[in-house]
Amino acid sequence: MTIRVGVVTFPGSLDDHDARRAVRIAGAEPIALWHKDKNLQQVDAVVLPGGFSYGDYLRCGAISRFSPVMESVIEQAQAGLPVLGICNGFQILCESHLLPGALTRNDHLHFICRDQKLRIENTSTAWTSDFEPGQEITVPLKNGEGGFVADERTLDMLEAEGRVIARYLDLNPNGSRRDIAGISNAAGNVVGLMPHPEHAVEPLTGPTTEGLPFFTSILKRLVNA
Amino acid sequence: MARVVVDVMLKPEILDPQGQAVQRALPRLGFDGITDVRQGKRFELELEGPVDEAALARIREAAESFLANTVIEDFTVRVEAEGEK
Amino acid sequence: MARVVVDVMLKPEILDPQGQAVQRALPRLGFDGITDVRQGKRFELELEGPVDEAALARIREAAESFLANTVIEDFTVRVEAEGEK
Amino acid sequence: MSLDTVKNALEHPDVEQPFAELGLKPDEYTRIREILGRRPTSSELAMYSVMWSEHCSYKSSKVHLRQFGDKMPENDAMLVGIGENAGVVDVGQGYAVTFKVESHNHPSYVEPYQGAATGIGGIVRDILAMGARPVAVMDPLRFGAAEHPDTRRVLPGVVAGIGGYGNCLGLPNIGGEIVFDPCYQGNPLVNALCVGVMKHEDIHLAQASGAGNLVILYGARTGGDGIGGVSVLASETFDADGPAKRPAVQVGDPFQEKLLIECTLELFREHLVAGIQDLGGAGLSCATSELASAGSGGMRVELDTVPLRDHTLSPEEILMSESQERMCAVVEPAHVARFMEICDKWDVIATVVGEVTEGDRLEIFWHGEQIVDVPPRTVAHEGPVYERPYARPQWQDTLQADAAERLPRPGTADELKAALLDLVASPNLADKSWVTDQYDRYVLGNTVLAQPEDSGMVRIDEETGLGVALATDGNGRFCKLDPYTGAQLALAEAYRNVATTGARPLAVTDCLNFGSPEDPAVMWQFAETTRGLADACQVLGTPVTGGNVSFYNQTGETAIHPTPVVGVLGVIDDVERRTPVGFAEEGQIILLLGD
Ligand SMILES: Nc1ncnc2c1ncn2[C@@H]1O[C@H](COP(=O)(O)OP(=O)(O)O)[C@@H](O)[C@H]1O
Repeated sequence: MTIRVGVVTFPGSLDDHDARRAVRIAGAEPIALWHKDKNLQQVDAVVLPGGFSYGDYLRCGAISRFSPVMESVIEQAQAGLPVLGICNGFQILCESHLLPGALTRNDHLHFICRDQKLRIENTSTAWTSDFEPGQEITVPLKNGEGGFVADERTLDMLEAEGRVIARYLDLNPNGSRRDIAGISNAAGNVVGLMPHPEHAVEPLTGPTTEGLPFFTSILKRLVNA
Repeated sequence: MARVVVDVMLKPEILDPQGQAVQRALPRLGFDGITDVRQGKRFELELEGPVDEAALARIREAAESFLANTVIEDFTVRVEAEGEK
Repeated sequence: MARVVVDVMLKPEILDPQGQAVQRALPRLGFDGITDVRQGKRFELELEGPVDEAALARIREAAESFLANTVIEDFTVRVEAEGEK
Repeated sequence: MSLDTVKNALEHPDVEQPFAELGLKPDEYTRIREILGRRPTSSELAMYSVMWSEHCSYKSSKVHLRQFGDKMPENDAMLVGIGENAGVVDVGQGYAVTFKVESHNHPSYVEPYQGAATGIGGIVRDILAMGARPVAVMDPLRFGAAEHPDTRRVLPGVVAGIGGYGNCLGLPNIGGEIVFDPCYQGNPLVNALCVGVMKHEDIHLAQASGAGNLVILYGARTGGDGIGGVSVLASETFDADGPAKRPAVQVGDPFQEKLLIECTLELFREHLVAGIQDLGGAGLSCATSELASAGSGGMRVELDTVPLRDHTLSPEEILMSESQERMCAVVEPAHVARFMEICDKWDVIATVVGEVTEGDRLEIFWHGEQIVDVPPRTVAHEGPVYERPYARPQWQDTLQADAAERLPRPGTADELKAALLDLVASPNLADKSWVTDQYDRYVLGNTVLAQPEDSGMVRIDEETGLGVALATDGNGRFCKLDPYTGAQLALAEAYRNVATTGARPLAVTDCLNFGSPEDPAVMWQFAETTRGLADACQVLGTPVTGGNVSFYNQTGETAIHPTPVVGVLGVIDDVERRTPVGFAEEGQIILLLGD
């Protein structure tokens, strides 16, 4: 059976094409979803890609979160549909309150693009099961508003429940609290990640291919389900 | 036509890198005696109809659900007095 | 301690893509009757000393030369009244 | 106040017109009167003045640029040459590539962020208008001394503007330059290059043909951006209160441009576009006159249908507005409904503003009254051409006599060490990642080479691995010493940078940044540079496919160094076989080629 992974295109999405490519390289069938369309076409999982949806003009992800497609994504994510938000997608997930906290302006105030080292902290989520516990990977990071913030109680709760799924190593590129690069919801089906694993799936165009397990994880889980 | 202003500021406990950058720069430019700077957003909304309680309630709702992210931001809504700039 | 607020807005004749994006989104979210939205910046400066004319003059200078880009932005400076938020 | 109609111009022939304030010379104004057989209306005067400006008409450079055509090497790859928005070359496998470098120097000095941002926006629309999907950008930059306070104002804004616009558009930045030299202190150079890819059959041209076809303006609303100059006209047409303030600065909206790109590519895919032109400098004046001039018929435009952001704009100002993120398309009537549907899908405003007519005139109406009636070629393509006097400046000999041999050489180990440290620490040679880290180089997932490589390279076909490589180079100091050789060195360096990646250099674009063409010494530098570049292109077999001339780069009487920035495009059949810089593994043998 082919696993069908939907990739949403919002106006201003930029890495949607790349996310579809990563899904394809991982062995699943990418399905293009349109922001004005509530119908998720019965996909098995959804990726909210990177970019500057609606120009990121009010706050990153703030306008997209109200698009028709998000009504369905929010509803189905709450029912267990695996959803991965990358960069702008992570911001949309926080704005939608599917994930706690918020992403704020980088502490150095600049957009930053670099090859970023991460440690995978939790391999039991829908999107990280193909990693080794504690595995260190390098994938591109590129954002202007990637600093993860939440109040202390929320941060403690995320740590205690193992919901910090990836942490920055060597250098914290944006002032994220507790070096957090990605988190999950309590059920582990919704994951948000600031760095871009979809840009690390081919040796030719990425610094590594260490982003691929994010996409193969979902395949395994769905096939085994 | 009337103008309603929505001010949105980061909550005091949230780090404000932009405000801090401004604060650090001010003494270098020769402006002393400023102990803290916070940077936020100001929205000016022009309303078609009268600014009655109902209109203000709707704008408060828009601020709460949309203009501000209340996880990290506070907001205030006020009618701009005639002639105020 | 006193607070001075500097509001910085794009000049009216300058395109404001941010305000426009908000304005276009509002009706979709069910907020009608808003004919124009402009988005600007709000700076809250905490002063050590008293807010006398000299202090205000210095802040106006800082706004003119630093906080606002007067090629495209206008600004206003005002003392925040006690208790105002 | 009164509208200056064609009828009015005939009835009141002796009105004094502010042509000089608009930058027209007396003989140019006389020529306009000859062409029209009457005085121009104020709208016509506005159009001629912008279109005959140095920037739009190339009136001082044309006679020299002809060499790029006259000396063009035999080259099968060239599909569209100089004269269109950008040149197009065949790169094989049915693909064509279009690329061009342009300047946005003066706006970037006034307002660094927006000036640089709209520079990227403008060149991207040029590439889009050819029918191509833009796939990468580059930014050759020149600033004053690194430690000068004004560089602190200009440089961070320029870099943030290029990043802010390019990152938000989703175009990888695959290279550029940052050069510091005091000669650029009051006049930084912000050049921007874009490259786009299409299939051969998708090439589109800027022409309006087929009477009855409709002219559609789409994208952003028109505001008063960048019309500082025409306010002279506005002040005459407005009442006592005077015109509202008109911004000299344009503000970019990269989100709108991203929508414009996706929308336009979808329009192309469905074959709905008969002719297309982006709106850049000179806005609607340029788009309508160029489309009509290049087509077979005439054009009629109802100017009052143009969607406005500012309702106080006069017709003259609407014609001149440089509001960003707009395009103008010529569409067959049968395709209009579908055209509008696609624009609606992308939330892009689209309006029919006119139609192609049988005649050969460009006619523009304002609420039913005719305000423009001109032969479009005289506006767009047959402007004035100058043979400006040029002469080798006397100081050239003194300059060349002051040779490098006269400089002290490091003699001892310590002196050598100090010299090396000086070099490493010099801003021109130091690591540039503090700039390049602010640019997204990964987006689109096809970037094979970017910083710190000497060339950028992008894959254009995922199946076959076909790709293109691009490098830009230029050295104002070499060109000042000897503009003929300096231009050739710039070309040779970019050519080598492309060749060493494994790509085959194919074609050239150039941005010629110079001082005032009215200065014979500058004009000599320009003449030598173009001659040098044309000769070298002939020898290397790489035609110049397009570019840009930027004159009047000077502070007071002092011109910048003559600075041609040369971009070379190469093709590589399989990007897997590219050669990066740097040693790949231990034990490899190092060879030095050349002497
Ligand atoms: N303004 C710029 N924009 C994008 N890339 C740049 C810019 N300036 C320099 N680069 C890139 O940084 C790298 C190093 O630049 P530079 O030090 O000028 O290299 P080189 O001296 O070898 O030409 C190159 O890959 C170059 O393309």
